[in-house]
Amino acid sequence: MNAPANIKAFDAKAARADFEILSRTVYGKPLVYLDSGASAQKPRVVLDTMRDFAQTDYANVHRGVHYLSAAATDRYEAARETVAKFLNAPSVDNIVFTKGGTEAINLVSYSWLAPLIQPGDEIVLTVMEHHSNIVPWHFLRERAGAVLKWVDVRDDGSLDIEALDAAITPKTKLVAITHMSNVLGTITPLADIVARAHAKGVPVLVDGCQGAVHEIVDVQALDVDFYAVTGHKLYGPTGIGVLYAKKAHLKAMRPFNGGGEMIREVSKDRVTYADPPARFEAGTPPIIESVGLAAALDYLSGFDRAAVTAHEHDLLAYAREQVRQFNWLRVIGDAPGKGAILSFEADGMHAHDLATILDREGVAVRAGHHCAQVLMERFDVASTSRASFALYNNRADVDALVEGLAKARSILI
Amino acid sequence: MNAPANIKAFDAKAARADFEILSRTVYGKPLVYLDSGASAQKPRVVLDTMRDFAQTDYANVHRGVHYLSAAATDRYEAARETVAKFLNAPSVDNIVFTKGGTEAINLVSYSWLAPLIQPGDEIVLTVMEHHSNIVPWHFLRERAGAVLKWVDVRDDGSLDIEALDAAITPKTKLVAITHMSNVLGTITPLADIVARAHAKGVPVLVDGCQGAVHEIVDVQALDVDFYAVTGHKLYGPTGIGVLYAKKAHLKAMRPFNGGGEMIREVSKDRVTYADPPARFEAGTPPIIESVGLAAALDYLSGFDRAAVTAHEHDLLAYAREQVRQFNWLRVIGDAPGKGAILSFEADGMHAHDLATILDREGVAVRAGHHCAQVLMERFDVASTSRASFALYNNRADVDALVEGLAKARSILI
Amino acid sequence: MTDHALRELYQEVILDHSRHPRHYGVLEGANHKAEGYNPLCGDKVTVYLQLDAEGRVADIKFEGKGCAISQASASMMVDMLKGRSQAEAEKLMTGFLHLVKGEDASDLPEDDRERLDVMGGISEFPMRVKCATLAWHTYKNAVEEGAQ
Amino acid sequence: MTDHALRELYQEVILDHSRHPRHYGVLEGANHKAEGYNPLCGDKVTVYLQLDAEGRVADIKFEGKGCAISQASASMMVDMLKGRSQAEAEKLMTGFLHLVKGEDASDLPEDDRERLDVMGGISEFPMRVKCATLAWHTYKNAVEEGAQ
Ligand SMILES: Cc1ncc(COP(=O)(O)O)c(C=O)c1O
Ligand SMILES: Cc1ncc(COP(=O)(O)O)c(C=O)c1O
Repeated sequence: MNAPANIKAFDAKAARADFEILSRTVYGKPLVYLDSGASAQKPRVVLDTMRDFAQTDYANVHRGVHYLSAAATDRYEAARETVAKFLNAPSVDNIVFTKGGTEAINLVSYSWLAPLIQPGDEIVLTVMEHHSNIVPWHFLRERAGAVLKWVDVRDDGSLDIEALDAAITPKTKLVAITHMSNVLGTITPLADIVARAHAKGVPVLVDGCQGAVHEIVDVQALDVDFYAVTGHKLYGPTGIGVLYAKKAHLKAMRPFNGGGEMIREVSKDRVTYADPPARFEAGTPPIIESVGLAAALDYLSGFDRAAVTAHEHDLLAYAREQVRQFNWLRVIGDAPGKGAILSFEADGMHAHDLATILDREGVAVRAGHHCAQVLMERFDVASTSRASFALYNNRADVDALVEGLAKARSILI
Repeated sequence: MNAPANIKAFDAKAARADFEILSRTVYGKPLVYLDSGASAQKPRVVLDTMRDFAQTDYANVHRGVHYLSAAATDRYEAARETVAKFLNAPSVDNIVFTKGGTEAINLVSYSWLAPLIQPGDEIVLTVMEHHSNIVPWHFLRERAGAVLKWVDVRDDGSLDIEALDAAITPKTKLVAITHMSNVLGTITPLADIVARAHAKGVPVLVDGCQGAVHEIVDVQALDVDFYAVTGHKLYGPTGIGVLYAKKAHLKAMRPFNGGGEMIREVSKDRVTYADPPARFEAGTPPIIESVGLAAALDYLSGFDRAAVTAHEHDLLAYAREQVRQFNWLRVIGDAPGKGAILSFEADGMHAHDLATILDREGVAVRAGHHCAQVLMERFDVASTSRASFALYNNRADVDALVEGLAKARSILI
Repeated sequence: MTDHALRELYQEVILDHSRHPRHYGVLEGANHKAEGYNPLCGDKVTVYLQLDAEGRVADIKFEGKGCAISQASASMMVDMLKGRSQAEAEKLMTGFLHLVKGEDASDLPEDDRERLDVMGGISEFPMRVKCATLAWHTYKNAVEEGAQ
Repeated sequence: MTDHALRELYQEVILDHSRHPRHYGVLEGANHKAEGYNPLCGDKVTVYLQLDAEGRVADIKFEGKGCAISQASASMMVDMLKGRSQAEAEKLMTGFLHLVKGEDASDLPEDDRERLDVMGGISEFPMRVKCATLAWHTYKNAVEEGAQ
């Protein structure tokens, strides 16, 4: 859809070789990296591009007349264009660079919603949100009297869309929902959610930090109002994220950080602000990171995305099937069509102990609450173990996980 | 003072060779980069370190039990230690990583001052501040009725400290002042300023975005309350900055961005926050950038800093002397002891046209208001041209500048 | 070669316009007006227009300060727009925008092309194109949204 | 070797303590109390203390949930602290902290060292040291700031 003209067929084995770190060992065992949900590894082309840029065309962006400044500005703005295409945004002016997904959501909270909120106004969110899509709204509760309305998920982790619909009232100012749960893997039916919310005149903010990695995103087709993305999970660098927003919202938003680049004129007793997106990009932006993010998106978009998704789903299905043999293991999150994340609990084995044992086998999984304590409460667990799959994983990784689980059992029980 | 045990003598020629980009040409002419005040170039070791880290030890930080997560966390926290040493902070807990210098100042504004401010409360700042140390305070004027009190500079660009003292009243909540002006090069007498402000019970925030590059900073000796630093001017990567703050202030500050890592516990109707500095580092931080920043600080601290400063001062003095031959050129900022920045205006030549002509000679200077419009107004100019010097510049760079100026004159007049 | 491009950019006609801008100042009786701002250099320009009943540019003046390119471009613009119909002005502007971007401007009338030709050198300086187009965009704003 | 370290970490004594923690539950009549929290794993522990007039640990219990390491460490701690004077407890804690970090713990009384020895395997797992020390830090908090 938005992909470059020459899409490569996806060759998982070849792709894996693009990631230098995956050939390393830990404790003498080959690294089996199943923590891409926390952060993805970076292909060589991303690191090369950042370094080449820094060594040939680097300077601060905007307002410089000299060659390097123009070259760097071109690269920075070209990155904005790449992001706009990746999300199918109508224009580059819909794209604000932030320092990460978390800041993208906070930007909406501080600049769009905070000035609107009245005590008693409601924000609808789900119990499977990441803390990054919870705490900014808690701030509005604490500071401005907003009311948080929580929508439950079903026991299989799927969204109860009727419950969501019912939660939207005339007092609702925003629906804030994840595209893909970082614990359950659940993919939410965004088009349907947006249609229902819009029918009641309520805008929708989507936390796309996981979703944009695993799904093809078309913000226009989905008609979402806000879509937040983080770079480092998308095979890109740390220190950068993106907020997509509709132009009318961006125009209505007041500035967030104040500083250089976001102003029009500053005097002793007056300040006027630049138009969006510059208004929200105070100070020197993540210039080198923008170039790295563009390289990462080009890398990802260079593949047949459907084939990447199919590959990840195959790994998930294979893993799901394998762990059925363990009657002491309970998978949390089995929603239809879910993305490639497998969370589970094991009888008598704390996630932490499990992760330590897996780690010594070279297998990196995540153990804990995954910044989703409300969801932990919903499933009545203190923590879970989580294996998350990326385009570079393979069935051998799953096998290593499964063997590690059996071994952990033998040690701990 | 805080420097590593083995300090190298500073060899400017050898140092220059550490910066790959400086051997490139533009328009067939050798690059003469005199825009380090906007952003410094990065030595090879910074780029190498970032890349090596990403290819060997990268994962998300904190809360992971696996090897890479621990390795990355160690590097991230070691970077905090490096920064603490660089500023001579009493502890790593005084160091908050931000996305840049601008965000560091905004953090103080949003989290420390905003909750305290009452209509009519005053913030004292100088006319030579960068917009990043102006606009956050304008926000408090617009949103909370704060009053901005402006301290003038003398015609030579030096601070009028008596005027500053006089501007501090019982209504003053903060003195916000630059360590080094990015236009005038003026270095402010911080210890004296802090003593006077503290004598009246007023905390001092220092914008150290330029100062930390050219001066040795000892936040304890200076007794400043807040000190803001940006990475990319310090030979480090973009996307990272630092706020140093005294512990009592950090403890009193409410959260800024909400999200992962900055919480203690989150439930549906309640949220508690982590202790500083984590409280102010919501979401995935600039991990790779922190490692790059540490490499940059190690690089800089590896030299005899006094020799670096002497080298930069020599370049400034040489340039200052050279341009005296141009009776059509007016230098703005001649304060005693100023840092290595030369701003000027040229009769009948707009800074922009000048910069274009210099650019074609390979000479990169900055033209414009330098995010300091209040200062432009003070000196009654619309814009200036600015040459700023870094450790890698040499006298040949100055010669190229001077020749370029003569040429511009011949073309434009 | 570099020198050639620079001399072409800052040729005498341009410098002359920038030093002695034509029709500079406030236009009394203007019925359209707009301000333009170039954040890149802090340049500002105000265009005052008097459009007659058919929309013809009965009179036009500008005010502002900025670099040689933006001043010269504004001065030449007012010089050339005076007396034009909206259709002619539109065509002139389109042609000008093509010219400074180094694109084909051959649909400009011969006469206009010859006069504007001195601005063609800007196409070699992409960072300065905005300086050259500031006055024109401000003119357009004055026509479309600047009724007083 | 890896296996050896793991088996050492999760040896039977530890697993037994974690499965059947000693002195688990609320201590009625406690005059000191503190809660500890390990953000790394979400583990929590509450330590209840009854200090007598001289500060001796007359009684002690704990409650909480967490990983095998933190549970076992808490269980062993209460087991060993009961009846100790503050000076003895202090010494025990210091020795324990040394032990789990792989540092010299030879100033611990022979007896104590032998009992604590099973926790020594943790020094091979730096990311888990916090799990092992949680209960001890909480105990210290209870003594110093937890008077009820
Ligand atoms: C669903 C979800 N939302 C938001 C975030 C926050 O992203 P970041 O930490 O990069 O700001 C994450 C990742 O941690 C996530 O998984
Ligand atoms: C004096 C001063 N303060 C603040 C800043 C802002 O730094 P940054 O743009 O990296 O946030 C700069 C640089 O632009 C500066 O020179």
